[in-house]
Amino acid sequence: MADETTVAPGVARMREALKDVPHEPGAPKPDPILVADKVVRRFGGLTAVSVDHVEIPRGGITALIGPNGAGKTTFFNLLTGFDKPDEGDWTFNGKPLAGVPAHKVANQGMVRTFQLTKALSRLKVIDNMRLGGTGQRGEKFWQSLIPALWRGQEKEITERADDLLARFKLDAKREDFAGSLSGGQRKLLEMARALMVQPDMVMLDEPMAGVNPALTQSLLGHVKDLREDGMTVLFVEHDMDMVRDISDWVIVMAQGKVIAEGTPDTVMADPRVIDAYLGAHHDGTEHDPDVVAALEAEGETADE
Amino acid sequence: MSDESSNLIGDRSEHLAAAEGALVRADDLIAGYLPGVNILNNCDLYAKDGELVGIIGPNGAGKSTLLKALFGLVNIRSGDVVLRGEKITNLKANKLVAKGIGFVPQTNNVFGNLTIEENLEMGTFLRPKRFKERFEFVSGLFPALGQRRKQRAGSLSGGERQMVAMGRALMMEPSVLLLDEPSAGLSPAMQDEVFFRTKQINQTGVTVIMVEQNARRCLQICDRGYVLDQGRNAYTASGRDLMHDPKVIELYLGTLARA
Amino acid sequence: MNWDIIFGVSLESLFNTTMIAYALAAIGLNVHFGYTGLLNFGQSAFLGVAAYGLAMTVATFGAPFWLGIVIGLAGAVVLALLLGIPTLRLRADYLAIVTIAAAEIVRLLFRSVSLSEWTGGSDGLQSFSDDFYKLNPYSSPLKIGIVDFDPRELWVMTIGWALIGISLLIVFLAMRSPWGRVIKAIREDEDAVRSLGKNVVSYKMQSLILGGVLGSLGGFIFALSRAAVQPDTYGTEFTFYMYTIVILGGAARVFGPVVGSMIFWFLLAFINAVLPAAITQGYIPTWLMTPTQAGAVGYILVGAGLVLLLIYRPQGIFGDRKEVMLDGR
Amino acid sequence: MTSLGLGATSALADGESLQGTLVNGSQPVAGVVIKVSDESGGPIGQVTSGADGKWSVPVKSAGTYKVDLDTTTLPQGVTLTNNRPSLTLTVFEGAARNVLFPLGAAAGTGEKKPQVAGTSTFDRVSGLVYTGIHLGLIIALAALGLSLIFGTMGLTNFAHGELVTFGALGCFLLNVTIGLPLVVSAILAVVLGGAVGWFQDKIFWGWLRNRRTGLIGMMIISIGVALVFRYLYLYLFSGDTRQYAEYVAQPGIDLGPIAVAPKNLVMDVVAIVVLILVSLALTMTRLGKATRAVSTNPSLAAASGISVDAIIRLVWTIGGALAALSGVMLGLFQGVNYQMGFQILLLVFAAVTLGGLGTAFGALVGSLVIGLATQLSTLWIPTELKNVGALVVLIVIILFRPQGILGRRERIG
Amino acid sequence: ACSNDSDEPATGSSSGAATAAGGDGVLKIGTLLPQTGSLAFLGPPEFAGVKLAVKDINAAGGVLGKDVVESDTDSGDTSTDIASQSVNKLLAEKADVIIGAASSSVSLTVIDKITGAGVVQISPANTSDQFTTYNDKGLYYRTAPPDVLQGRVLGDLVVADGNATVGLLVMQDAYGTGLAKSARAAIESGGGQVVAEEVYDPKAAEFSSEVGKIKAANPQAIVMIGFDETKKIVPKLVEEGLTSKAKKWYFVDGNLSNYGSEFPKGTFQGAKGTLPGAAATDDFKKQLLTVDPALKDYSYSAESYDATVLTALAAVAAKSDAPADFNKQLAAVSKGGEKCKTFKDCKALLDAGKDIDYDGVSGPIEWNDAGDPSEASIGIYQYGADNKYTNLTYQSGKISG
Ligand SMILES: Nc1ncnc2c1ncn2[C@@H]1O[C@H](COP(=O)(O)OP(=O)(O)OP(=O)(O)O)[C@@H](O)[C@H]1O
Ligand SMILES: Nc1ncnc2c1ncn2[C@@H]1O[C@H](COP(=O)(O)OP(=O)(O)OP(=O)(O)O)[C@@H](O)[C@H]1O
Ligand SMILES: [Mg+2]
Ligand SMILES: [Mg+2]
Repeated sequence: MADETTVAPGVARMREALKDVPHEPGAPKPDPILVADKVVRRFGGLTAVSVDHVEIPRGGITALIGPNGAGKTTFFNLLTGFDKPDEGDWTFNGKPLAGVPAHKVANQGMVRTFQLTKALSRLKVIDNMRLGGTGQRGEKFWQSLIPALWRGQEKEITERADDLLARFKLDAKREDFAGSLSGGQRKLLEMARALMVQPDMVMLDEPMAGVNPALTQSLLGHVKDLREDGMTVLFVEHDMDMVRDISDWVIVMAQGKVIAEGTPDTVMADPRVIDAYLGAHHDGTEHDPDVVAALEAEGETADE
Repeated sequence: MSDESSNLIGDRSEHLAAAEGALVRADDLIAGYLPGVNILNNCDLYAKDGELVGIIGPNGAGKSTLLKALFGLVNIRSGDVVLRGEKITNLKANKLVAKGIGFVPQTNNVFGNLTIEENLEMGTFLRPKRFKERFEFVSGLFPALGQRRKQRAGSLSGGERQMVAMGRALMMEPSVLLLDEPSAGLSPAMQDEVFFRTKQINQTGVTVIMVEQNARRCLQICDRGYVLDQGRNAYTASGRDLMHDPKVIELYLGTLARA
Repeated sequence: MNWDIIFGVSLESLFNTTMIAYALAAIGLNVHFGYTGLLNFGQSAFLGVAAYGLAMTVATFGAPFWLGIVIGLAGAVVLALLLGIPTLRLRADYLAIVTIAAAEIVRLLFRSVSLSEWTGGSDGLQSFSDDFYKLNPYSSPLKIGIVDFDPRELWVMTIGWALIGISLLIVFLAMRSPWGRVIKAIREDEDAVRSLGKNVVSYKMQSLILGGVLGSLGGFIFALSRAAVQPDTYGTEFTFYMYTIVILGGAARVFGPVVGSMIFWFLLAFINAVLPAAITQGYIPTWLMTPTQAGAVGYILVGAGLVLLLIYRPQGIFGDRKEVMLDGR
Repeated sequence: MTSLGLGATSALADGESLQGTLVNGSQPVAGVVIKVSDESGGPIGQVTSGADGKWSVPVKSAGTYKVDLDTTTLPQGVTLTNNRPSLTLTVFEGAARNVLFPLGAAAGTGEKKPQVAGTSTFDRVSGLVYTGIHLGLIIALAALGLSLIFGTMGLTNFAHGELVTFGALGCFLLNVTIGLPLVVSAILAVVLGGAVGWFQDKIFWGWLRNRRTGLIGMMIISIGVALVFRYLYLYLFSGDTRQYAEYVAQPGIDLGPIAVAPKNLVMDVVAIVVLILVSLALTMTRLGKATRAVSTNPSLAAASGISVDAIIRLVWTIGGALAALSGVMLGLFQGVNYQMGFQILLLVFAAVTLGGLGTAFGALVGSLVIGLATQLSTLWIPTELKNVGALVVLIVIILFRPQGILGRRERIG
Repeated sequence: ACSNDSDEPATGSSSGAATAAGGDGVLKIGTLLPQTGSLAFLGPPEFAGVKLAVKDINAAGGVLGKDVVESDTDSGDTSTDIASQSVNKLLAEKADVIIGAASSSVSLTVIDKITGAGVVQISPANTSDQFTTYNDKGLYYRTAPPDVLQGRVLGDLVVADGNATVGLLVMQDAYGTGLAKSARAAIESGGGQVVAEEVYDPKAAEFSSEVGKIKAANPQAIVMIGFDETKKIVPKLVEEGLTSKAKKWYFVDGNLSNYGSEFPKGTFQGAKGTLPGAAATDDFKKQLLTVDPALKDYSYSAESYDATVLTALAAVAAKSDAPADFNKQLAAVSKGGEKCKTFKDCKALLDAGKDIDYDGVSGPIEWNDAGDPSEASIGIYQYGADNKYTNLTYQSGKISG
């Protein structure tokens, strides 16, 4: 848990903003950046997503948690235009987004990453990064033919990319093809690339699954910095330590529905959440008694 | 192993001595994907019969590559992999399955075009008679799989895929199980389940070698851990020792959970 | 054997109009396939539409030559749009077949009797190139050693090489720019590019048009050098050869198509010159091969050569082996 | 060499004339008056048809003449069936020109008409539907193999047409050159086709896979392989179309609206049985599932104990055998030629794509759609464009179902 | 010309060949005939015709005291670009005449290139009427008569047989549609009626719907204008009951062939066909077999033979192997003078300073200003129960008009 004495301004701001928000599904927030209403997606007989109402607070870090198959990724897909809902509306920054194609969603400032990473294999890592830059003049065909028009901008973008790469411990891989990255490195690239877009809101789908804990920790610092810069973060994660550490607000989904909302502590104490998601040994730091017992037994035999 | 302190594998002779008579062992592996670039550099590893070995390390250290090399999916340029005293270096994967090795890859670990049931059926490809019994066991473990047996794996959620991948390996009843980040993407409850079951399976006599980023949980249950960095194994020691080694904590485990 | 002639013919085919036409077509295809990853198997249709646009404008409707060129280019753009709308949403392999189908439709329409009033049916059209040759500044043939070009050919070659130069410059500039980066990223994973806010369909369409227009230049050269258009020339085999050329040179390499085309035609000309000579000279016994069979054997050798090249140099002349190895499944 | 005569140029010797024979059915019609005049209407001559129905009017020189038949002189109950009693035509230098006045029984005279009018639309549509299905089945045999190979190793095999040709040529060789009965040759050819498939993978494709040759590379290689094979066939077999020794040009038997040669019916039955068996085997059996497993994820398949190479080789064997069967049937249907497989390849590809790449039943469905589309489209468009009909159908369907009829969309994210 | 005597014809030095095409003392015959592609089956007899002619010419002492040299190339078909490659090669080899191509469409793609280089082109098989008016600088000739005459004879034959209704199955290319056009005109003006004209793509996978349409129109006669693919159509006709007994079948030069035992006895019985030129006699066929024992078919072999012989005679008459020179003699040796039928005889006459009129194996061949035979005879043939054809009669006529 964050140290009480050195509360960052962003954290304090969010605490203040979410102070009076009731801890219940669909609770209205003072200044939501994203509001979704009655979003439903069915696959055959299965209703993967059926969200009545949900609001994402602006400028904060919101975690979206829930058991496997709860519909989190599908919900992301719907919000970002990669999939079409059977019904439902949502607005981002006050603008309706339903039916808007994926690239326009991204251009409006809402960028997502993929749970199963999408590295652009035969592009260098640095080019993967540069691709994230928005409003590039050189991306227009006719202007691309005259390098003088885009050189300056390119340099700027490259600097920013190198900065992020260093933070994500990918600087050594700068000139390698992205296809040669390890599983975890791809996750990192995926996230760094999304940040290149400099969106209002970034949606991360299990960004830290498969990332080394030590690195996770330093990256969390970076995410927190994003909050300080006023960016909104919505992320899906199964690592409860991380959720607890950085999120201002937690939304819990199960079987397509939002079943609980609240601050990390309240949500994780919610019996429904424990039941549907966390399981009996919900506290990630605690040892599974069975396992510990087994371990102990094993250790003793080994010691003999 | 003595539980003195983490010993550098640089002391290779000691490690080799300990590896004597191990069920699986890899000696001095050099392997890589692209010509001229070695990912594994003189990597040593062993697992004794019935042992649960964990491998942790930073991203890109070569953990997956090491497992793939053991399983014949990466070309080994020098060094040997030995199973029960028999050299299995660069043997084709399907041959190794017949020898009782099971492998769950980190990515691409389901058959997207096949239903869940068919995915699991592939786990018992070599012993179709066992399918019924094993299927019951696995769907007991992951009820979600049993309920959705006719769904195509390609349409599953990330976590559900992970269950299918793990389930397929469990169908195989291998004597050596290689797991590459089996808990990634699973909900906490499921993660518990996976670690618990892995231990349980191990206790039935199956040798398990698992790569995990959920390092703490992994080290909790394993008999012995390796820390891999830049294609070399930097440390090996009992799981508990590694978990408490300040250097390992700083470099690989992070302090997050104890904040 | 008369090696002067054999090598003369082979050397000429390094620079002649056929090679130029294929090189231009392949430069366009390289934009589609090499850079954007569009498995366009209908490139021949772009050449056909351009050639017929020119030929029909001049020969059928009696309009001036320059208008024919404009209409040919416009035809290529329209074809790109028509082809793009149904196909650009498709997965690569589906796209391949659908573009073959589209190109076949175009060819079959050109050769159909019902439209022969305008297209000349399977005879195609002739006498549309007089205005072009009127501009010919050359009056005497060029002879350098064993290589020999007549003035007509020289004129087409001059224009052709100029077009190659311009095309390469465009491709070179475009592909090392951020535009090219987006194009190459689309080749790798469309969804990822989409998630970063790029309009993938629009980029693909731009690529289709660019490659189509570059290819259509090859169509002009092809038609003008022969002073004739024939529907069947613009069939699938034409496209197959273009692919061969692209891969031979190295996909997604600027100079790949030109060098690929040179090698391809050099080999073809060489084989076709050597074989019959060897038979007439008795180096190849007739029980093995009669002169009538030389054509077939020529193709067998071309096929075998293609296979061997791809096996032993899958990245082509300029390609990067590492890149190709990442491509495995 | 000197004996080449321009021998019996009898017509030349006769000089320019206009002539004809009047018959009703097979009966000559005598006593009919025919007038010949020149272009400007000046009379040249007038004759009456003789007892054998013949008439002839010599003209002095080449030129255009008008010939009139005096319908009033026709016997009772006989009319001019085409209603063209007056013809204008050119006589050329040194040759007689024949003129035809088709005669027939007058309507309403109660005599039976010599011939019924053409077949009804229903008959025609039935005929097209049948041939569509027949063609579809032949395509399906080739398509199933192609789809399987695509499915398991991801190869877009442009040399598949040559496997089809192989079946036809193999059968021809066994049947005509060696003299085995056709049925035996056919079976042997199919076996050989399977062997060629197996062998191709064993010595070539399998080796390429181990070398980690990329899929696009292999696709282009298959173009080269197709060239080699096709022209090898030309080299060995020469360019003309040939027929098997048996069941050639078998007359059709009447099946209501359509006439079908028994051999085609037999082929249809064989094709349907084979197709259903193979497709079922693919979906139901363990091996079939393994095939699909290899197709989605070869390295995971290997990690499940499946021998990927063996599976792919099996698929090549089946694919080769099916393609050979398709070739045997195509050859039996209409003859054997070194390009036959290549000519049908586009339709096969269209079928596979339409059905959904890599799906067994999809290949079947797609083939039938393509077969029917080529045939039925000729109801509206000229037959020379029938492939256009099929290809347009392909494009339109793909427009609405980008993954093919039975294909499935991938999930994103 | 400027080369010295020690030059060996086979190796000819490049310096010696520096002058414009030809004129090096050796008559070089280039062939551009199909070895591959959809007309590949036409290649062997054509090549054999040229070869036999070269053999006969050289046996008779050659031209200008030297042996005539032959160089073979592949014309492919229009779907490959092999023809223009081949022409490049022939031009580089300084061929004085190019015999080819078989397909009118292929000829059209290379005619500018050949005539532009000042080389004579003689096609043994082009029948499209386009060439009559084509601007060929007076260098293009053909020994096959244009379609008009054959179409006319064919149409007349159909009418003479009393067929009031006719169905046409026409291959879709210059040859097919051109011939169909003139046949149709003859049929319709003669009182017959074309009730169905199905133009098909010769590369189609099968021909059921074409036959279906003919069947639907129920004609009395079926005229098949095409090439090798006819063999694919015939079985379908039989299957549909449109046999040679039920309908009258007519064939043309492209598909009139001795089908023999390939088809069941009687399949073709009674069917008729037209073939330009005097038929290759047995003697000629026998001689062809000496140069190509594998020969099965003889289409256009006589025309190829004549094209070669005429070139040689023109060169003898012009006393030069330069195309520009012997081109002036080509028409002259084909008509108006003392008739002779073999190279040997004709050469003897020429050497004696006489004007000659070569009448070839394929017919009288009197070239007009357009380079077309102005006169030709068309043979009419009928199939017997053995599926082989025998001659009924010949029709001769002037082409024009
Ligand atoms: N294309 C599809 N067809 C059928 N079912 C689908 C499809 N896509 C998703 N589903 C189902 O919808 C449910 C929601 O999937 P989703 O991927 O959103 O889950 P998730 O919450 O992201 O889970 P995880 O934490 O495991 O990633 C799952 O049960 C999945 O099987
Ligand atoms: N297919 C490949 N081609 C080339 N290089 C590769 C390939 N796969 C991995 N590498 C490289 O090998 C190194 C080790 O990769 P590996 O996947 O073994 O890492 P890892 O330890 O499993 O990491 P993670 O925890 O992120 O999964 C990385 O630097 C990566 O860039
Ligand atoms: Mg998910
Ligand atoms: Mg890994």
